[in-house]
Amino acid sequence: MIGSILIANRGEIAVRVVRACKDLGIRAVVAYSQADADTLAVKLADEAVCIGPAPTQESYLNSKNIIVAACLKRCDAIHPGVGFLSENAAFAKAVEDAGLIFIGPKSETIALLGNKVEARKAALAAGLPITPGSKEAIADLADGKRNASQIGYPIILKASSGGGGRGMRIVRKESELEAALALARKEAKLFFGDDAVHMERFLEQPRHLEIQLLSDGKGTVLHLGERDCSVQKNHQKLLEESPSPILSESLRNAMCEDSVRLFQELGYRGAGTVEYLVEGSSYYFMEVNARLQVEHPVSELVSRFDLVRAQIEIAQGKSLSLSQKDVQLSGYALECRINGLSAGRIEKFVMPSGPHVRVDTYLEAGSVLSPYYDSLIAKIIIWAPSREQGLSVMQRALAEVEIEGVKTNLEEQKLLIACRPFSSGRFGTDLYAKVCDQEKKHA
Amino acid sequence: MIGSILIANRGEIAVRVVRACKDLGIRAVVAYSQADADTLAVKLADEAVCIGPAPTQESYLNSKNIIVAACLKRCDAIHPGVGFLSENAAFAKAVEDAGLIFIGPKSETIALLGNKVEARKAALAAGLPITPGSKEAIADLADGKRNASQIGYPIILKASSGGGGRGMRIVRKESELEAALALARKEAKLFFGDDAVHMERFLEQPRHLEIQLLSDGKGTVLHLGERDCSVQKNHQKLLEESPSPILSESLRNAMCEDSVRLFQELGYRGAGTVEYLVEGSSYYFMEVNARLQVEHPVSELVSRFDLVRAQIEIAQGKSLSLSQKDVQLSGYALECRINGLSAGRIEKFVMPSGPHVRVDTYLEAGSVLSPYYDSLIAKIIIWAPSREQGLSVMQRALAEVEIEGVKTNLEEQKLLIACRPFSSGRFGTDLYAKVCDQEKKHA
Amino acid sequence: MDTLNLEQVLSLFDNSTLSELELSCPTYTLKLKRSSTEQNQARPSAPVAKVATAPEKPAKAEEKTEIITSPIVGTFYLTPAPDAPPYVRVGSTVQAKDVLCTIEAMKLMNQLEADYACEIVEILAKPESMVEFGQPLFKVKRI
Amino acid sequence: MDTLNLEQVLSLFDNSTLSELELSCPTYTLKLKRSSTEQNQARPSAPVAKVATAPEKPAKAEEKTEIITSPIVGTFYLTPAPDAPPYVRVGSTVQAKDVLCTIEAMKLMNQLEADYACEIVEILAKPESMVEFGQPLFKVKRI
Repeated sequence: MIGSILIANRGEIAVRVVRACKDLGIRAVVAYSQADADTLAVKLADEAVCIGPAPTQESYLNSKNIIVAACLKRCDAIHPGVGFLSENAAFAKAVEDAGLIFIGPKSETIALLGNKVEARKAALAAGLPITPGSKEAIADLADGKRNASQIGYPIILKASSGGGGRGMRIVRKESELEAALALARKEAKLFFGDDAVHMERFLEQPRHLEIQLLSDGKGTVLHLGERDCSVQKNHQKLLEESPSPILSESLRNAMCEDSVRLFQELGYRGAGTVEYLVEGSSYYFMEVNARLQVEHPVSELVSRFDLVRAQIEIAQGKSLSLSQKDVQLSGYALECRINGLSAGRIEKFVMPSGPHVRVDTYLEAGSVLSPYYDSLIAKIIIWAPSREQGLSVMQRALAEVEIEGVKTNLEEQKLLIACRPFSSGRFGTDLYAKVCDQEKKHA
Repeated sequence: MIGSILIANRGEIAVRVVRACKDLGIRAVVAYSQADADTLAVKLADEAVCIGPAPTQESYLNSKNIIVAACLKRCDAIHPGVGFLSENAAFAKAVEDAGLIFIGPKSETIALLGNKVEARKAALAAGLPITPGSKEAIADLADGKRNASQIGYPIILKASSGGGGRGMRIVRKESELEAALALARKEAKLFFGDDAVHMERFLEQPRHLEIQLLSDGKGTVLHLGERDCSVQKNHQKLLEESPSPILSESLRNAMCEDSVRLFQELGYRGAGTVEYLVEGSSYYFMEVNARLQVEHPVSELVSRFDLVRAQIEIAQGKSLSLSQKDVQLSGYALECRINGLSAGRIEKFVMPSGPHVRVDTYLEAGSVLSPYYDSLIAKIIIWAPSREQGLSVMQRALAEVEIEGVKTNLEEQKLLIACRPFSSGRFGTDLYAKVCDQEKKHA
Repeated sequence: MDTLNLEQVLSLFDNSTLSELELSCPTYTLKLKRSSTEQNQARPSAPVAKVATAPEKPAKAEEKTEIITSPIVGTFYLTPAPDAPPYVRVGSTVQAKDVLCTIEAMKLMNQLEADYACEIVEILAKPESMVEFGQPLFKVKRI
Repeated sequence: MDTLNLEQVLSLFDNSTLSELELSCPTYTLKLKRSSTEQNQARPSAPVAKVATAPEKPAKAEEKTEIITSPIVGTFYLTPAPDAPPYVRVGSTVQAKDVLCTIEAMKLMNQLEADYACEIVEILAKPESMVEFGQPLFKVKRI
């Protein structure tokens, strides 16, 4: 049994994990940087340990201080939250080696899925459709040309150890390949310390969908349906919804079944997500996020599962006692991320409340939005019986928000929720550019 | 179709109705007293009309100003909220006569149910068990003695036009009857302008349960299960939960079926509640609340129905398209009322948020808790898969509350949620006295 | 300035246009602040230096006016009938119990009477428009 | 400007378009602020007057101490081994690079060295207890 958890994260996600600990009667110890001493996670936690100065490299990425803090605070487990060390196989291994429970997949699973080439191989082996592309890292230009002509242009070069849009290059014809390959290698080396790149078919207008899974590592894998995360700005998700307005029942079933099978073959343990690109009636495996995701509340509201609670219970060795037919997905959920566009002291902070609305945040009036970390201010998540009602509820909720002292994307989000393409459900990943950049031009 | 609603209420319930209007795309006009000019309902509404000074008699009970405001603001309907004019048949009639829609039952239904003797007759006629008692008002002392000996002591005398604990007298033996009857008549006359009293068996340790119903007035009546409201202080509800921890499946079914039948016989239109006293495996009809109730979110969380939205849709003449089997009651919900114990400016106001928690309030830091109106500050409502988990979640939520500037019952509510009798589910309506008054003695 | 000459500092502050002044030394901390209402008022000339100032004009006694507000919700009319002349105009003087206007509510014309004799200084509500409870209708001066 | 001529500063400020002014010297700290409404108005120059100030007394030099904090999370030890004498005691003086304590983290004994020669004024952490990043360990005085 887990009696105490060290939470190696910050912001709203640290608060989320603290709340799950409280609900389970588990002592929550928050590891924080000096910049975060006054934040809500520290305030709500049973105990807190300062693990370093503001820069993430010396605090939230400082494995050693985090593990020592967990040991000296007599914690049984570490919850890595999202981002930071949550998908770092070496950290997971070090946590295990220190005799602690890592709340997440086994370190081997993280290591395998962290390598894009290996992950694609695993997906292929499990029978998942992948975008046509090189299975292996590109050896040289000749190899690249051969692969590209098989796949068909446009192709995209990706860092094999990468993620988050870095080290990616789109190549539309063979004459551009040499320069692009050199550049992609250079960036891959720079950002991820590994210059291996592979090649995939580039989809011009795909939707980003992901399947949420829960797996006990003992043979039971459940899916909680999909999240449609197609509204993005520079590869950062802005709005996430479930169910997707464009997914047919047969496509949904196929994607969910594929995802469950992949997790079964991986012997996956914990919560995780399989990401897909969908174009027309085809879908392609993209990657596995071997951790909790920022947008997890969307799935919590349609399934009424508590994903963080489930993560902790699975880490305790509890088997999932339910089967897929016990998972009732009902209604519609939508998450809107309110991001800061500037750092500073928040003078006024009014969040919506009342029926159908959930707010996950760590800020209040007087808090400082730190320049050191990501700019997520709050997640506003709504549930309604239908998408149409849900969009109304979200508009009502956003209208209640008041944030003064820092600039935010609130007005942009209001525009997106209210725009015709979004309400119709027919839009691509360029929606933000079309709606918000247009607006700026007119302003 | 209703395009605009005048909301003739204040506080959190006015905010609740404003939000439902926004969700439905209906223009919300709030009628407010001078004391409430700066409250959230006024701020969130599309428009607002001042209908009188602070005293309720001249504002929230001023039918004429309210109806004129609705007409001049071109509203189609009036939502009376809870309390105030919500169960006033003459008001409902005046609204109808002014050509407006009253969002609630027909005025005749309200008139019938507002008379306790008539309501008991209707319940009897529909085959509901009622506490043994006089069907008619007590004629004189001899009639009282005859009735009391048939019923068996202890008995309780109640004002036939009354409610809310006023004009009630418990009589434990015949020798006390004469004095008690005179006093009860005097109080009934004083409070309700009608000295008619009737007599019922007095139950020493009953539970207060109520069945939530939705009826379209066209033959379809749905129930959303029960709420257990047994934790009270001076007849004021403090905690409400669903499902009840003491109700057997067979008793629940019988109570729900009886309630549905009663509403069918009444031709009831709108949302309403049938209240029962439960002792052992017996239940007795008490009264019908022909309106929305403060604790309605409890049923909203277990059923995922939006009761205020449903009220408005029914008032528009929409039929309920669902049948009882489509109503899925799942998990557990609990509401905790945070009440002010003093009036004044609220200096600090932090409400809980995050997973499983809903907050309905109308206050924020800097607001004034008015001495003119009831003291409800906020309703904190949680949902969890089970009662055990729910109590944990509520404790976590209450621990996040910070209110400075006015005294509240927060600490008492924390005591109640955490106490052994409440978590066991085995307690009576004297729980508050046992737990909180005890605590005060020790303090 | 080791010895704080408070009088002098106050005098300097008074003659300046500052709204705040903070001064610290190892011995003293001094904070001066002028409220926003006061800083706009004329201040008596400082004793430090001779300043030629015109004698202060006596404050012109402001004419006291009062506001008559609507006692109900309804539609505001200045005339008893569409073509009739108004009950009052700006500049009219009325006696107590004289009718000022009618406010229609539920088809009833409610006549609003003056509580005291007064002159109508300004009509504040728009004729034939809705008025709320407490809404200002007339600015008047008692006579 | 060792002797603060307050009058002159105020006069300069008054005639400037500044809204705030802060001035510090070893002896004084001065803050001036002008509210936004007035700062745009034309002001007459302040009347000049002679201010007599006493010669400044030298500020008494406070003993400057510094805090050495923990650079890592770990367990704080004052001795290299259980029975060994402590690296330092209150009153000890150490040279740069001298060891002050060890902090154990993951079975590794990390020796914390002094950055500069100093005297130990106070030991702030409890031996054999956990210390966080940034936690004060020693109060020292440079020598």
